[in-house]
Amino acid sequence: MTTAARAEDICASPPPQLVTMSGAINRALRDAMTADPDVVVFGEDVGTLGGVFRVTDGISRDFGQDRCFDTPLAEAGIVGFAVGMAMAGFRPVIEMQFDAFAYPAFEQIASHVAKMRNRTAGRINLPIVIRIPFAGGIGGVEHHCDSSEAYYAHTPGLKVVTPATVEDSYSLLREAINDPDPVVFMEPKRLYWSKGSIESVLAATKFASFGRAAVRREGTDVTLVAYGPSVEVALQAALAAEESGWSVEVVDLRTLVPLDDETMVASVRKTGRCVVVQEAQGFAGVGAEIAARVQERAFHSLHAPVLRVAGLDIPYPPPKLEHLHLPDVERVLDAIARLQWDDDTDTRFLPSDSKGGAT
Amino acid sequence: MTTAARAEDICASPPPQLVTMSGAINRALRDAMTADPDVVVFGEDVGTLGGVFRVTDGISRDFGQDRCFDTPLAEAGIVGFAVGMAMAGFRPVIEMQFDAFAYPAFEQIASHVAKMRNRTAGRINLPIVIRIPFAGGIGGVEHHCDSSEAYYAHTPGLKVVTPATVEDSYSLLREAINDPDPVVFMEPKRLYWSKGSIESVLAATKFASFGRAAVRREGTDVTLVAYGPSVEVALQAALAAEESGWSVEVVDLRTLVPLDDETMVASVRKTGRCVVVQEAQGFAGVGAEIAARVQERAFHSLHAPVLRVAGLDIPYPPPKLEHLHLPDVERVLDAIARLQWDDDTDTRFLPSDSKGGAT
Amino acid sequence: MPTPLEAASLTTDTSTALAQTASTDRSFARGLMPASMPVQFLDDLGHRVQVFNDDYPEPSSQQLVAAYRAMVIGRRFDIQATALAKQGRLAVYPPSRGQEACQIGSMLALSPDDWAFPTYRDSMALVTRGLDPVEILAVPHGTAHCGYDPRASRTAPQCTPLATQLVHAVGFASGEKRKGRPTVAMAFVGDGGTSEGDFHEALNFAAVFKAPVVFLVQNNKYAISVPISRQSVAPSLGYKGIGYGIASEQVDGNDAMAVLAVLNKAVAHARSGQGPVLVEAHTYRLDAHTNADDATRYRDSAEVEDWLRRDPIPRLEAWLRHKGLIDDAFVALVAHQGEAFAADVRERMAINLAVDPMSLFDNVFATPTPQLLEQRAMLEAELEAEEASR
Amino acid sequence: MPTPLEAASLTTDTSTALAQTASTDRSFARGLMPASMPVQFLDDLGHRVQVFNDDYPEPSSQQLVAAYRAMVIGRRFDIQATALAKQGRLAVYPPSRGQEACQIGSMLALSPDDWAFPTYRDSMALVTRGLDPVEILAVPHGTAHCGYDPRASRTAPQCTPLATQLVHAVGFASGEKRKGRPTVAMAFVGDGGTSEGDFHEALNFAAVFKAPVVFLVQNNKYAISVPISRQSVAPSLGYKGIGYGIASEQVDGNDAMAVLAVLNKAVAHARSGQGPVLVEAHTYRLDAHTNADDATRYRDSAEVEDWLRRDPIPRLEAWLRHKGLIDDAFVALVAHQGEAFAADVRERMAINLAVDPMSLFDNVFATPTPQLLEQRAMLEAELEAEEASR
Ligand SMILES: Cc1ncc(C[n+]2csc(CCOP(=O)(O)OP(=O)(O)O)c2C)c(N)n1
Ligand SMILES: Cc1ncc(C[n+]2csc(CCOP(=O)(O)OP(=O)(O)O)c2C)c(N)n1
Ligand SMILES: [Mg+2]
Ligand SMILES: [Mg+2]
Repeated sequence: MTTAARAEDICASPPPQLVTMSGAINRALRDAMTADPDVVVFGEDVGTLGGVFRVTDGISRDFGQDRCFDTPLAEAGIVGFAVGMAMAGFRPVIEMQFDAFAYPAFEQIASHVAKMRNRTAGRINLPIVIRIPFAGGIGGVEHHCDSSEAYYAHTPGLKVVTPATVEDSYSLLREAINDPDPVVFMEPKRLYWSKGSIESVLAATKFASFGRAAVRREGTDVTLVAYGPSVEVALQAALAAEESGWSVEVVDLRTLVPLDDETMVASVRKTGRCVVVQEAQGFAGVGAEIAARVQERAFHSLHAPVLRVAGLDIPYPPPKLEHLHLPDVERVLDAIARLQWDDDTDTRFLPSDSKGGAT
Repeated sequence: MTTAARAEDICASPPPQLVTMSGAINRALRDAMTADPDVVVFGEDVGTLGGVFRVTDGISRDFGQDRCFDTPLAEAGIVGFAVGMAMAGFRPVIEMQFDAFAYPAFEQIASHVAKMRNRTAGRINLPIVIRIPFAGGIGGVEHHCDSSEAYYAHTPGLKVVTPATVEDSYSLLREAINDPDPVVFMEPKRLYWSKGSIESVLAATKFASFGRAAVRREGTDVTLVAYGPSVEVALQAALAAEESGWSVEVVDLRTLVPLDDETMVASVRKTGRCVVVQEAQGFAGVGAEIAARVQERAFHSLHAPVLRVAGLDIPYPPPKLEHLHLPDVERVLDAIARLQWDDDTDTRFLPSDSKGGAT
Repeated sequence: MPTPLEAASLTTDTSTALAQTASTDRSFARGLMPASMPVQFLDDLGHRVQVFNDDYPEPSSQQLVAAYRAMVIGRRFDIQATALAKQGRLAVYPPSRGQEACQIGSMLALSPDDWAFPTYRDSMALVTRGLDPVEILAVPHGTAHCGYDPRASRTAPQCTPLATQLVHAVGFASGEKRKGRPTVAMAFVGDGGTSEGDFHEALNFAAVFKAPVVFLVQNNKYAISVPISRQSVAPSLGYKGIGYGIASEQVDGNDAMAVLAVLNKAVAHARSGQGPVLVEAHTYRLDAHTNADDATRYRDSAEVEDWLRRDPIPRLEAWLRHKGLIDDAFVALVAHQGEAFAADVRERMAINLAVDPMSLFDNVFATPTPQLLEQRAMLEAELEAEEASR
Repeated sequence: MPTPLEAASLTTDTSTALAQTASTDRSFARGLMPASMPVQFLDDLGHRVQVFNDDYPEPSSQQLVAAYRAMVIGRRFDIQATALAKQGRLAVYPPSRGQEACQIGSMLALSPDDWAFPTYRDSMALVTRGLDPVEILAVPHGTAHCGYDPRASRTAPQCTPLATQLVHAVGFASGEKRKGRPTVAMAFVGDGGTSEGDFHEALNFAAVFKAPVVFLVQNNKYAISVPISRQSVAPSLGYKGIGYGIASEQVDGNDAMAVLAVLNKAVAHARSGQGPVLVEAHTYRLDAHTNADDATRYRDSAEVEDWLRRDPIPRLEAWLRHKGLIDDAFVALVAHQGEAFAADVRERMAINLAVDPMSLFDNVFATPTPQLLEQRAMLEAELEAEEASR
């Protein structure tokens, strides 16, 4: 085995091996567990089964029931148990089975996980990672497709991370586990089967830093700010927009808290226009924060208002209608088109009686 | 009795009787219970004690234990019980004792209360009012001062209401109880003891409509958009700003969902400048939504970015420090001053290494 | 059956010292405790076991024959739905094969005016209640969050967030009682669901408000992959009732006669104003959690084989044949009815129902907010543009 | 004391049929059940009652004398804090007068390396643990969310959201066990708190993971205004344990000797690896919920009078005097120590501690985010401007 491995090392640049995002996360968990005996994984069905998305596949078998185990079926219990385990010196990485099934733990997350360091003046910190498969696009039924990131991002004391690439899913999770503070790690379900190489990050000595957005594509006319499952939509829209002659820059935020104001604002200062793309219902979501911030900080660079393309303000719809709810390339292109390239205010969707303006 | 009442009617305009906000809410509950036998009130300590803020004072005594009663101490249970009672034909008005103590009920609120009508294609509606005393400014200890409105406003299917005046507390609550849908009714704790007259709304045949903001003060130079406990701060700031020569308009949103885009945007179209004031931590809060919306809809009227004055992005601090966290008149005035009356971008608080602009 | 809860009410107006506990000797506690072994009427082969609990009258022949028929049709439906899921006609289906005695018994014990508060797994129960199977399958079909009319069918939407609907059942039953209506609510939960805080709160609210609810725990031994031994180390889930002052029982959940006997009595108990009842039914999920699940990852086939020998259908069939209540002809007839039922489901599920896109906005609120009207206008414009470009 | 939970582990590897319930006869259940009457050693007058439970060895004289002393000082502290609240020096204070036997007993039963997970009301317990009273009072004083160092004092922050810290205690105890450390966690909850879902989840996790936790329910008969009769209709809160497979007991919570005897054994049980224990202590909150509360709204003075006769302090004093373990001189000495303790608290609370405004940003995260740094800069500028304008 060792010899074989060495032989591989010697071979000059083999084609990069592709792994799925769920595989990359599995690998990150394993590597973190190997690096630090205090890292433990638990939750519902994460042991023998390997999780409903197989993200923890084989970990219980390979690391033993002490390091990766099933708990009773109670999310507040799981999070509260993690708080206690962290107080005893562990670094728990816990799984909430689906987005909406983290809600029973909301009190534990908002009132304890987020606040323990602050409450104890730094004497008790909670290095807990709460993994939440989130968002839709996989034909899931109700309660299995919520985009819940804004609830956490709005809660001071939580870091909120959402990878958009396979590489980032590995790198950001390693960083999350190393982080001394609680991290809500939101995994876009529909990307679990997406493929990429993690070889360069495996070799890296440092993981992706929190609070550093990535410019996924450079452009000069308009900036698309996106995160998690929406980055792919933004990139596709950018490609399509190119055909219409627009040069589109795509910023992937990677971490919502901390937020990389700098990269985002620098991009908009350059392009002068901005559309935020998020899958979550738009009202009072993270996209609102981004829009508010961009206009606060780059006001004089803006040629048009910052627009948002978001999920509709409705409960997640049944599978046969989800495509109408989810931001897609068309909707992003339409927003780009509305960026007042001709300097007119868009009133098309305003209620007819308000088109006149004032009340 | 009847004669006495008549005599009163005849007397020409007696001075308006002042009541506290908690008294006005008590009166609204009583009047709603009298008007509709299906209205029931329950929660923790709302019966014999009359609630920790005495909002339900005497109701159990006067309407009986069947109409106003204490439950076991379990918030998810209270909300879930209300769902069932509503299914059986009641209109429950329930109390969460304090903001942070509604979190245990988050799953019931987000996954059921908000979604039952939608889930059942309109066959089951839930006319539930969830009363939540919220926000700080009363020297309360941790968990008793959270501003949690954004969690609800971001959840499709919930109406979110927050009165800023005694009159509105009566009128909006009556409307909330009449509403066929669930309403999260957020009562600013620090206003419980504020005084006002409700006589005109008692006489009114219609209550305050949801989705209609109120212009609390007219002005021409800048619009302050506020709600709940922050309206008073905005009004004081407006008064102070007058001394500096600024004419300030103050818009009280009253309901966050539905939101009155029209009034808000019409005001900004007129004034050309806007500051949003909210007590909640700013990040991804309702203020972000307002800022995003205002610049989306009134971009060409804006002479400066929409600024936000919000609570700091920290867990609610201990009482001795809360004054530093809460938006106050000074901070609002400072924001007004920063509205680029001289057309410069403000970089004072940006990290020093980013003052140069791009990354 | 446990004695009525008079003792519990004794405790409600004590105010001093240890008076509350003065009434709490073991004999009272015993009144709330389940039998030490699950109540059983028929053994695995369908032989009548020695009656050891006179408290449970034997269900009527009529009810037993109806149960047999409903179990056969229920199973056929379940198998059909599983097949549709395998074919991709359904996105997902959580089968309940093996749990027929619980699924059917729970419904036959109810009056038409009673309400059921089922979970995602209780589809056979809903078929037994008379709901349209195609409406039941609307959720896994992806066309609706709840395909049937809960009010017309007196059946709450099949609930996904575990144990959450138990509290609804309690509030509902309590509300019905307050309105003077004799409705009973049958609330379903799995072994895994009993670990959730909502289970606890529901039981306590029910006890305190003496709500006419029957809590039926279908202990099918697994919560997805997690076996009951990792879910609880209590002597039995039925032993949870005493902690709330709730009369409790445990029953062989693969013995339809026993399930009916216990639930008939539990429903009567609740209806008579004596408060809630907790029943644990010991049964087994023969199939995987859903078609998306791979049960071989966490259990071996020997275990499943073992439970196949306790199949509730042949068990009741043997007894009914032995008593001369059914014969070959009847068995054949019921099998035929099952096939017809399945064929109907197959046929009607083959049609792709159109779902109105604008329905997205219809029921968020009674009246859409201005914000929703704008979004509606946007979608309408998009769809028109799409239509035009075709 | 209940027998060890061997029986519970019997159930963990069953896989077939009713095997799980085969071991669940009443005799096993009885092994987990509390005594039918609360364990009592001393009656209201301090006379030794007939021993009816040989399982609980009498606490040592030394422990009893220490308990007496700690109860006197604890009460004096509590009265002082109540006075400070009335004077407005504290924003709010939740007194525990009347609950001294529980508060002190719980702490004396622990080893120094054990951890406590208290609620807002358990301040006397923390005084007994040796925490600085001024640090304890930092929360009601408004200067901190937790004034003491939880690690140094092995005491979690006094918890406000009810029952939520019970799960922390379970995770912590389980973690300590996994690390091979013999730590026991004492987790506190009130009668009202037992209704929360977190109580349920904590008990179940503790049982399943055999965590060394002692759950102490101080049933002081009220949750703010709500009497226990509206909180639960269970025979006793101690009866909740069996539903989780947890050994349970109930004890006269105003009898320090009984509380110590039961908790000594419970801690030993947990430490020996036999899993958690649930203890319900029947006691009474003599004062209002907090100084902001008006208890006359929901209870009459006769009830309070009645409980004053069961005051834990004279009760133990009478017994210790009777046994010749303490005398007038000792009683006077302890009273004096109590006064000195109170005087020290009074004095030190008179000083207004400055709280560093910039501390607002120090512990949101280990390293402040850029967003927090901006806000910090803003506040700094504001304070400088304010300073300059003075
Ligand atoms: C609150 C919540 N957490 C997690 C889930 C995901 N989930 C769906 S079914 C299931 C297992 C439930 O087991 P059990 O209660 O025994 O019912 P069964 O599926 O065996 O009928 C889980 C964990 C959920 N639906 N709701
Ligand atoms: C989750 C939650 N809900 C509500 C409250 C408000 N509250 C504080 S103390 C209390 C009563 C608690 O009663 P109990 O558990 O009996 O403890 P005691 O105060 O009697 O010691 C309530 C309702 C809270 N702190 N946490
Ligand atoms: Mg199960
Ligand atoms: Mg109490």
